[in-house]
Amino acid sequence: MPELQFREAIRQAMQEEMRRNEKVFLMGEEVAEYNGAYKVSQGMLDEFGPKRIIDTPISELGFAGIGVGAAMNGLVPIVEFMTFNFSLVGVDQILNNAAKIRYMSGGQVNMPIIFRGPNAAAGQLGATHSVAFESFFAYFPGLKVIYASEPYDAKGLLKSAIRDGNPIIFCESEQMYGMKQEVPDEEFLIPIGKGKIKREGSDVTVVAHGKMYHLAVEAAKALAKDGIDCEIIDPRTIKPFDIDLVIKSIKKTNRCVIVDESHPFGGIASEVGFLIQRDAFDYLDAPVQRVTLPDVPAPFAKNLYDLWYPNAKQVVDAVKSVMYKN
Amino acid sequence: MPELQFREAIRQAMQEEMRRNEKVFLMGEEVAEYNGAYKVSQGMLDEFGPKRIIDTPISELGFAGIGVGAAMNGLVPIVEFMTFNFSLVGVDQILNNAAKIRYMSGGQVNMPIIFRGPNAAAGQLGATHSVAFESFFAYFPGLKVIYASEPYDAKGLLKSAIRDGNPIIFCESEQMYGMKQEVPDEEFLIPIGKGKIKREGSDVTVVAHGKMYHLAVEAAKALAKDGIDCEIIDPRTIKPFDIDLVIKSIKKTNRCVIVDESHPFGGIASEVGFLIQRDAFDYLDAPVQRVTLPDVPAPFAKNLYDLWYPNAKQVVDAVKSVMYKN
Amino acid sequence: MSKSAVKAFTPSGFVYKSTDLPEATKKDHKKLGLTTDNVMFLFREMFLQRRFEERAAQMYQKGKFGGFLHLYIGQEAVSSGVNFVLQPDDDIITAYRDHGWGLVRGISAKAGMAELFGKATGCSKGKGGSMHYFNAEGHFWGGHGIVGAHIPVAAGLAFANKYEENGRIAAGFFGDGAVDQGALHEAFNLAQLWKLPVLFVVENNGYSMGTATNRHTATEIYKRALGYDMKHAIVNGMDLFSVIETMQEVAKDIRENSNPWFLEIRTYRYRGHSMSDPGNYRTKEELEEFKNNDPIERLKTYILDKKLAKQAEIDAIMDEVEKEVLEAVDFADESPFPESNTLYEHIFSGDDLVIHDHK
Amino acid sequence: MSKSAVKAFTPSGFVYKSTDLPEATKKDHKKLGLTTDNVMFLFREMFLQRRFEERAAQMYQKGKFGGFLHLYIGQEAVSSGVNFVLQPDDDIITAYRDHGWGLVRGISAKAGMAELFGKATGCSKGKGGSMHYFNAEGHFWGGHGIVGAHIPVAAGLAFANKYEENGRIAAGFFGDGAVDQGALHEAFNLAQLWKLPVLFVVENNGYSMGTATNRHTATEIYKRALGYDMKHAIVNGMDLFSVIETMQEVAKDIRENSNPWFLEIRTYRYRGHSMSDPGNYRTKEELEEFKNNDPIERLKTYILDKKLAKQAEIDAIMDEVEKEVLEAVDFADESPFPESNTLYEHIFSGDDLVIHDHK
Ligand SMILES: Cc1ncc(C[n+]2csc(CCOP(=O)(O)OP(=O)(O)O)c2C)c(N)n1
Ligand SMILES: Cc1ncc(C[n+]2csc(CCOP(=O)(O)OP(=O)(O)O)c2C)c(N)n1
Ligand SMILES: [Mg+2]
Ligand SMILES: [Mg+2]
Repeated sequence: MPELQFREAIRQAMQEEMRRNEKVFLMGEEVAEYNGAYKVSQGMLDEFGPKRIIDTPISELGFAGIGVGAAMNGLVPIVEFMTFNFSLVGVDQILNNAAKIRYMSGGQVNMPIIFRGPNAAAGQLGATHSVAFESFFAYFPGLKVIYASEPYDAKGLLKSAIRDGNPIIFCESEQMYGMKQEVPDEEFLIPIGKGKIKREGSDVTVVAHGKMYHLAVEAAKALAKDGIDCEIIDPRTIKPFDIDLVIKSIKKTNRCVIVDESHPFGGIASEVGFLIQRDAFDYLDAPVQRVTLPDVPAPFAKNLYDLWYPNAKQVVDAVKSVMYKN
Repeated sequence: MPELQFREAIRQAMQEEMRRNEKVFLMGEEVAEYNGAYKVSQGMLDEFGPKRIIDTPISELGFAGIGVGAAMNGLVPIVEFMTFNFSLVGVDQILNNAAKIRYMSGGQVNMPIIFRGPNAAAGQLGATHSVAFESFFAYFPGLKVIYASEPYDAKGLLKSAIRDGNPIIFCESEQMYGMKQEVPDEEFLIPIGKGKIKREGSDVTVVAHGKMYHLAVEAAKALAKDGIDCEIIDPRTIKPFDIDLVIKSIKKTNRCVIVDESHPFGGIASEVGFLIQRDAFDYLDAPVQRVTLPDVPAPFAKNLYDLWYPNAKQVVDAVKSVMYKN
Repeated sequence: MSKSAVKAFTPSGFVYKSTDLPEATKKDHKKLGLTTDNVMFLFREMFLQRRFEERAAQMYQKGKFGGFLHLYIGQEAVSSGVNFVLQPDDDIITAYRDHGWGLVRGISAKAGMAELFGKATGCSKGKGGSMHYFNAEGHFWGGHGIVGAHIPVAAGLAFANKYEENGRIAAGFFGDGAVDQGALHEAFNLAQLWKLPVLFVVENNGYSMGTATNRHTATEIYKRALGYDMKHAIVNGMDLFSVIETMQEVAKDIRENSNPWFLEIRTYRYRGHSMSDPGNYRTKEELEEFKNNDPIERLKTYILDKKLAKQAEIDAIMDEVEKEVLEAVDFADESPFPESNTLYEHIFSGDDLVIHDHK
Repeated sequence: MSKSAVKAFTPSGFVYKSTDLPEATKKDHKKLGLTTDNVMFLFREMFLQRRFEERAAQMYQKGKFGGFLHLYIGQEAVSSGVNFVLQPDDDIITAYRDHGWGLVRGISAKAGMAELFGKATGCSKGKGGSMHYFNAEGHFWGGHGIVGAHIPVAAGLAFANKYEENGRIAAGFFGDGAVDQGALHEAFNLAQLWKLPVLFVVENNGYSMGTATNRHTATEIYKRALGYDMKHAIVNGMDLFSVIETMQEVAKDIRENSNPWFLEIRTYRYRGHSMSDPGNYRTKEELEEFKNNDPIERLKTYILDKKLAKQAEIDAIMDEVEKEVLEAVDFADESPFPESNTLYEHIFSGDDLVIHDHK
């Protein structure tokens, strides 16, 4: 099986779907002639031409809105944000238009549109360039939210997303674009809304998505040395969230840590933690713990950034605390 | 003590602070000559003149940004959104500028600015006009978020907010503007970040803010007839959230229901519920339950709207469920 | 600061002439290529919009339904004139003042009234209400409540048409208040840069809620087009033939050359912004002046002057419309509310019920 | 759709002349009211910006610091020319390409370099980095990373000055890419409507990242002003005296009349958008053409031609600047990182540590 970088997996998903369906097109800043700010769309202008791979001005509100109108009128736009931080200037189009028009029209209007791009912190880029947006979008009914942690999942989920026919937020990570994994040549899809147990374990359930999944893996390795056996669940889709899978796991392990690169207030960890205590109360041997960013904007200085960003040690400590081993 | 409507309490807070500090001004759509879309600013143009009570175009991004610049340069803007739903077209100014500039400047720049206006559903106004935004804003470090349920609190908190010197989201409710309460003539302030036990009780802690506080009161009355004694906590401030007060109460009652007119995913209820299970795990006799909107956009039809919006019956049921009485 | 700097910000004071009408066209209906039937049809259509809304307002006051109700009364020549020139499969999108647009775009008085009442038989199944009329089959894309936010969506409809090379054009309508939104600027730049076959129309009715046009927007609105070298014109929106005349030229040009246009159509709303607005911000004289230019009355006079029909025929049409509207009211009143389970429908396409934490 | 409708959207192809320079002014420094000292000061200031960034780029490549680094090299006549004319208490705000602006506005080379290194001694205490230089005391309000979002903030700074009647004006600088943001439109309308004493300046350096100006924005940028009847001008930004000449007129007018201006200053960035950009989207010839117009070289030649100073004096200045920059590098390198607890500081003013769920 060929090894693909994360960016290549995303690119392949778009290419395959664009070959399959003429109505799919990609637009965003620097996606065409520059081949993508992070080279995700490299070569796509050559293959599909300027009608389907479209450089936009820095007009997130404008081109998100054009995407919405194009989707209503029968196309399947993939709208790339250079990062989701920049979606804020156009976010009304997503939250009020893409998410709600189908409902308000009584189901007459379809809204097959993907908004994708890098999400969350990516090093010392400062406070305005480092926000994790998955819970922000998940709050709003009418959107599906995906944040894959590995190339294989990313490819299968993005293909499903493009075929889903609904507004989808597809989060990537600048820092994961170079990460490699074997991805089969044959076509495959991964269903939206299904999490995956990526490491079986008996002592504690660790729920971690996106970049945090890799922290969880690192922590699980360290913990294994101490004889603590983690089960790692990667939800892959944030919304709809596969809570059943998590609850089932907790019924086995009776303990849970959620790792979430969001700020704490109302992040994924708080939602999932809430559901767990409500739906698995009698199975929990310890409170659900979370590892998140602090409630602090991203600092620039390297030392402060490292302090700010979640690390495997914090996951290890949280696991130990739910095991009452510290 | 004079009885004041909610809108009058807010107006008085602004008037008193504007008399006290020349740098405070109010701007927003229809706040001046029209006397406010909901008559909150009635008479203020007459008292303070067009330099300090300023009608704006429908340019939420523009005037929120002007507010930010004015605050940086020494003024204290009160920026009214006709409702917080409309803040979405200008929300980048709040989330990236108001909330972060002080931090990014290493504390050089102050940001004394209030964003206020009606929040959450207000009847059959449809999907784009009915969103509760308090958890949305609370997610972002750098903002304080207030949502009072009664005129007295609203007045005291808004006065504190105007003096606080930081960016503040102050949520009101179109449907509560006419609600009356006795409010003292003498000046008073209510500290930001302090919740209040508004009904003492021994059986279950009900946490409810904004309009939901009134549902909680209604439910508590009904429950009292069944011999169930609710303690009602109105957090008043959403962020910083007075979790200590809630935890203390739960250590007494051992049960908790959170009533929240947000959508469920990552709303106030999930955050507070998460913290409770984590910090009062050993005191909980039942899982924390929540009453929220469903994860559905606001429908227009009256019958659907009534089905959609939280009601006291749901609170009663949730309380009974944590009491294992149903 | 020198003395010339005024001490306040938004221009203030009471009386404004909110907007000036350009001259109406001198051409008669034949010069414009309209048959007598066309004229009679348009009269009926405009009058239907008028009576529909007058009855809707009554029903609202009777408490038959809730929510907002924004009446289009006074502006009917815009919807009828524009729609007459456009092809039925051209795409139209507008703001929340959308009843007239819905009616000219294939929503029946019954389905329209039922939507106001929030009934299952409404044009948006009771989900949208007054602000969110939709008729996707009729290429009518709403009914939108966030001021200005549908302007880029209009460009997106046009984008799809250009992408599909299907020869259709898209037209987006918005109020003078929406002109001040960033969305307009981004849509204008993109439309001009990408040569989208889109018509942007501001229905400048003199007021954004209680704020007169010159209190909320700098200079003349049509001038916004200059910033992008966009083709543009000003139109007398109280005169049906003037709307039609300009639209004929504009629609042809857009279809042939795939480039955007910006029209400032000047008009007037007779009623308050919504039902709760007493309209104290304007003078009776101004209102009277515009009512003297009423598009329906003008057309009626024209029909009689030109002897296209007799008074009796006109009366018959009006009676018929009256009946249609009253039937619509009964229909709406008697229609069922949406089933409870529809609360959870229409969020996503597809079979699964994908609702978070739904039991 | 007719054949004349092109099949693609954004104009594509490889080579663009990204922007054309207007003629430079013919006036000499005396006509502009500058002394020899002024000229020498400005030469030094421009050269400091240049050398500061050249060294910064070296340090970045050496791995001395991370994050983004956007160099202003080539555009120094804009910052120096504008700042020279403005009063020290006039307010300035710019985008993320902000080093030059910080240096002309009182941030020392040391504090600037230390900020790049993320050190406690940096001009934003290491919290902001390259994109977020601040010097509030020097009326320099940043350094902003969201494209276009600081344009309304510039209007807000001006709003405060008008409100306070303090005679100060505010100036906001942004790239050609930012012109396409809705924020510009809303700020322009409000500034014109409210007669704010604000100067909006686009530093049109020909590219928004890899996209040539005419591939991202319709028509000529200065024309945006026409949409609001705003005063405007085009300026040769490679020529210091041209910037000064226009700024003298403009600053005076804004101060006297409290009205906004929009300047399109045409300039060029020699380096890539950021350190990771190889700049393949432009030709070597274009780059050379602009480098032949280098503002610092031009001024040096002018100084020598007019005999305002000898080569040796110029060399001395350059050596001094070089030393200043190298000292700044050492200073930055040796400065301590911010204390760990400062992670939690500077979020809110006031005594309490108001951080959610912080133990
Ligand atoms: C972004 C946004 N801000 C504010 C509002 C509230 N609002 C609804 S309509 C309106 C006035 C709009 O006036 P105009 O665009 O002239 O349209 P008209 O009502 O005259 O048809 C306002 C302020 C809104 N719906 N959306
Ligand atoms: C709203 C937003 N969208 C996208 C970006 C990413 N981005 C940063 S700089 C830039 C190009 C800006 O070009 P221009 O305004 O011409 O300024 P220049 O870099 O030439 O100084 C882009 C796309 C951003 N920071 N903010
Ligand atoms: Mg209007
Ligand atoms: Mg540029």
